[in-house]
Amino acid sequence: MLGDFLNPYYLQVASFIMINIILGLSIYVTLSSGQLSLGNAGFMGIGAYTSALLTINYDMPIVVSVIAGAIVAGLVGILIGIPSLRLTGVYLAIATLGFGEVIRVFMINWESLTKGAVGLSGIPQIGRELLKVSRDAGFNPLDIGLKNNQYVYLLVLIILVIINILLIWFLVRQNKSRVGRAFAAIKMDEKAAEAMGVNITYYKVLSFVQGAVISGFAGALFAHVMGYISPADFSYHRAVEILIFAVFGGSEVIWGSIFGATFMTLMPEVLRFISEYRYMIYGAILILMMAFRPQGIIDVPLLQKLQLSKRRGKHGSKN
Amino acid sequence: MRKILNKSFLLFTVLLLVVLTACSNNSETSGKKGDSKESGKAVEAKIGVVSYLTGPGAAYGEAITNGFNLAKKEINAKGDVKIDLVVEDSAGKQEQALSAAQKLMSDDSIVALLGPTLSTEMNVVGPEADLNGIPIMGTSTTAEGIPQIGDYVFRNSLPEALAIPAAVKKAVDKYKVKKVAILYGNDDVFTKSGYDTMKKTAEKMKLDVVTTETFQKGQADYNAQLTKIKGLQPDLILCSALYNEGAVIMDQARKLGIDVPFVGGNGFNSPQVIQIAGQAADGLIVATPWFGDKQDPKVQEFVKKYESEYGKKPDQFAAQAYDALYIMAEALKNAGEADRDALRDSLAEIKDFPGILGKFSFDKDGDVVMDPTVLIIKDGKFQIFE
Amino acid sequence: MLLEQLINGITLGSIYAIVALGFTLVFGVLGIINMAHGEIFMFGAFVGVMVTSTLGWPIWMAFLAAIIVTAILGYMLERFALRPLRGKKGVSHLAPLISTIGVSILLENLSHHLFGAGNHPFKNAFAEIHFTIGSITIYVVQIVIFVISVVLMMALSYWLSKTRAGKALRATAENLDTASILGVNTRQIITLTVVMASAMGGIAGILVGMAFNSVNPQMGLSMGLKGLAIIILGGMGNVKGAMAGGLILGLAETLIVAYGDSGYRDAIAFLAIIVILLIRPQGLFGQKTSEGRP
Amino acid sequence: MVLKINNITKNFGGISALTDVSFSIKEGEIYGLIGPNGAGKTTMFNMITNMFPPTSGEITFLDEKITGFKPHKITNKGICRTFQNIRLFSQMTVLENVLVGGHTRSKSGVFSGVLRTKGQRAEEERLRVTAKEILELVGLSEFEDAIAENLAYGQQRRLEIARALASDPKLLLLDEPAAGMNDTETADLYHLIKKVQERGITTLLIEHDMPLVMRLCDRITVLNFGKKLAEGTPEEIQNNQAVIEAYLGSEGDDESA
Repeated sequence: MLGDFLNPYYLQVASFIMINIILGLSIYVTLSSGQLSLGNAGFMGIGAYTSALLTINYDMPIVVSVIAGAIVAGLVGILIGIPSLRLTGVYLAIATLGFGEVIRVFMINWESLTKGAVGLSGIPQIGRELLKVSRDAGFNPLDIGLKNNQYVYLLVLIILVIINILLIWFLVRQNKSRVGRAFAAIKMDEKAAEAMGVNITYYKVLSFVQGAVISGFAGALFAHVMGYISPADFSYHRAVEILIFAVFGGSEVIWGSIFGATFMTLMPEVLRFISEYRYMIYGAILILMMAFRPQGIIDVPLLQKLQLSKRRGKHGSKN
Repeated sequence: MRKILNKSFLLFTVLLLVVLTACSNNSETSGKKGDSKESGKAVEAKIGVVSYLTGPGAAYGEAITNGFNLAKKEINAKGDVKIDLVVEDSAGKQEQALSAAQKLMSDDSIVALLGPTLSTEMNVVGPEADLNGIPIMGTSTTAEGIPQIGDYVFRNSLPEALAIPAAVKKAVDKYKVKKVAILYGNDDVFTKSGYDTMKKTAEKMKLDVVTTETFQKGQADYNAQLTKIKGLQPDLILCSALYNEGAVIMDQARKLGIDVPFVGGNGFNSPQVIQIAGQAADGLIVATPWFGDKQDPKVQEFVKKYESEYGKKPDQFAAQAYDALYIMAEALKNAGEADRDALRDSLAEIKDFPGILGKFSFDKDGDVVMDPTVLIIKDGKFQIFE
Repeated sequence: MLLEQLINGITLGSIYAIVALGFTLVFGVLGIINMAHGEIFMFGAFVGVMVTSTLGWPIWMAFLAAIIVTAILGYMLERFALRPLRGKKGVSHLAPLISTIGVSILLENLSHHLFGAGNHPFKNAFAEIHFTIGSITIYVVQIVIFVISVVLMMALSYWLSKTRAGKALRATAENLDTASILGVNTRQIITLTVVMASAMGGIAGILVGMAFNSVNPQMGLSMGLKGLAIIILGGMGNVKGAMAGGLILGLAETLIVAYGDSGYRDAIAFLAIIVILLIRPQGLFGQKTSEGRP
Repeated sequence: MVLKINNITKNFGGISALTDVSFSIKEGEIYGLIGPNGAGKTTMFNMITNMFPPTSGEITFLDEKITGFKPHKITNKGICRTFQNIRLFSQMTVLENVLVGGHTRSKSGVFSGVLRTKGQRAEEERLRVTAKEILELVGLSEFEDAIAENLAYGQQRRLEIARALASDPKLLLLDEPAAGMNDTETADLYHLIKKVQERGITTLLIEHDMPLVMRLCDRITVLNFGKKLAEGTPEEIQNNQAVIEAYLGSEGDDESA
């Protein structure tokens, strides 16, 4: 029976993996033009608060509010991205780090809107809202042998998987297009890219804003999956966690962030005894990765090797 | 396109793996289910515990689980009810608390949840438990609005809304307070909601709030805020802080020459304050459901047992956890069967339950009805504040 | 009241300045932002607590022990987190930043395990000595902190500009390759820099312990971020800028509490980072680089 | 005139890299820019592409003033350069490098790129065809899927030229294309530049290989210490006393350094 097969606990962990993948991709897309942003936790917070407040205060449908959250994060991204362009490398990282903290301080202090550190509770939860809708439509999850929480988290997971596939599809295609080539060119040699006629200002802001939109989007989804958010969810530690997804998995290729987010979310769940040393392990991972494999676990040569072996299996059929 | 398909296939393989592990775990727990149906008439029940066992706040979770385990031993020895505890760690994070609760809830043999430790975690776990119709009781979640989450959500921890007004009222009466200053940590849920209650209380009692100051986590220097407060000469300082910060604040305040009493919330109430601040801790007033030196044989027995078992004195978290499991056992006994819905109904009926914290009842929301004790630190010791 | 707040601000600012000196030294020579500096500072403070409170040894022993321990930490930081990245092909300039973030996370959580999450009191008779002028209470520690910060700054400036080792250091800062051609042992100089910077962090740690009687594992992060803000404010790699930036931030934070909203105290540092980077990236006291485009 | 350099001066913090230099290039010409090391040749390239703005003076391209334009805009107008110290996109394939060169000659954005609209697909196809044709021209066809940094040195130089050609320039700036090449490679380069000329592209060339310059260039400007020393046909330059002195002196310097 379907009901015995679906453990909501695992559905839920899988949902968190999906959200973390989106976050990992948000840092990947900015890195793909050679910029390191440590402000993605801040953008995530903006997306989460925007979407949560719109649903709580104005009864907006979740679909609309999530998109609004992503857009608002993107607008702030433009505001921050344009002046930040004159900063390169570590300076950009530090400025965005400062930005993230400023956002958090404002979320704490703007109490009339955000309720400060207490956070927003009672945010409509995607799955539960859908459960309501299907109940109103006369459908009871028990009819197909599912308990409420199984049904709720199954729906959440399905939605998140679809979103992830769409996002990955978007990024893979973008990578292979003119825009993706411009990002890569800027990352590899900004001056040469400029000499080849790439408008580096435009493309750097574009990739920064894409990162902001994607993290705002992830934040909005996070709010509607958790049902509760507080400023502490979007602190420096979150920014570092997102960074680890990309750095560990591999910051050069899209599959790196995906692998990193999946692995890093599963690790503390599978190895619960590790949980106590989790952050120490995080720290060690960052140091070791930089020393021995700065490009992360998954890189281009590894992918090529995988593809080669797969192709060989298919008798060398190409494309 | 094929490449994308391949990649998404990879993704699904990972997912599949996850689900597979899920199944294997499932069968494991269902195996256990069979074992516990042997003994006679006693109501047998498995209760899930979500607790903050690793990370910076692990000390809270440890005290809480100790309280549960001690109560479990005693209850099982009596024999009316047989309780089995399944403990999961939340690491103080909402995501992990939710995962842990989800893991427990999906096990049908578990009839109720105790915990999680933090109010932030309860805000996430509570609605989920309510949706799934499993009673959940917080033993340390003191923020506003927790029992109002739903019918299945209870707590036995004294909320700030009861504790702080009691302490403030006594202090105001005793010292004829007119002017107060408020100091609180604005980036922490616990201290922020404590502050909200303080503000309301001060308004209700028509106290003159001369200034409201904040501090942030990790801050070491409170001199700027305290100097400002000193200049305004309040009669009393309402300070919503966790004991770690609170103790340092009192130390720095006394050094600056501020000698008025402090009123703190639940988080400020710890013997650690005396350890950290020493003499400077004198004059701290807190309201608490728990007073270890209370001349009540039940309380003294608990303290003795706890100390011999765990090698340290119980704090309020241990005491609240201890009482909570007893309340659960009582409700299970009254319900007569290990059923989630029956347990919820009989929990709601609990009235004047005689625990080590005093007489305990739930109100219509599932919140606490009881009278707290107000304590003051004097000569380096907590004493009853008269 | 204003006078008292100014004293508070200068005390806080002096501590900030010492933390920032360590930051600026490493940046000046290596061009690396050492994100682990705050945590090394925190370890120094804990060593102070252990030595004075737990072992009951005199305060000068605490200084000595803290300097030794943080110097060792600095050496290890250089050896394991920075050296492997140096001169390696294909390593992005962001690598040292990420790797020092790794060290900071590791150290913060290590201290959770070693010392527990709570605050540790820094009990020391020396910290209690004070005198009063009118209604103002001044602690001797506050004066000591200010004096130490000024002395460290001057000693460092002198050492950099006048001594042989200091000149080698500056040569290394100018250009690693040229310096090594000129016979400077760059590896030794780099190690020396990181070790010295870390020891300064250790000193700052003890001073914080004495001044505020509060030591906890989280203080590294908040102090580290403040130190970062200060060197950006004062100009990266600029010794006098670090001192001035520290005092400015300390006073600004104190005054916003005294006359504004204490809730925004932490925002000052971060806003300063953003504003300075956007308006005057070389910092208040930094020299503009001659290149038009980086 | 394709390019007119009018009284360009560039100071770097008090040191002048170029002083009042003027020359102009006719359409279809191969124009040489020579001089000892540090004479300001590459600085002149940076002025033309506006990587750095000149301190004073003006540059016009096809009768349009281009001083102050952003570098990418200048490329868009039809000037493209190579670099003295090769600056390829080293992790990209050879083909991808050339495709980036075609950036200004294409316009698809995020959405057309992701949705693969008809126009975008046609554009990609066109870029690919052009890129392959250019790779053929420079003789790198067989390496199109190789990673750029794995190419031999001479091939990397040719790839830089291919990348620049992909931007469909009217004026091509080559910064020491023969540096580090052996005789055969240099001979190939000669033919390549000639072929480029046949396509109607004007070339401005910085080069130290004098025999190559003399064979290739229609006209030459000699720079020394940031000042224009002489201008003329290869024969005129070879017989110019000032040039000979400057070169003899500087060659002596080169050896002692």
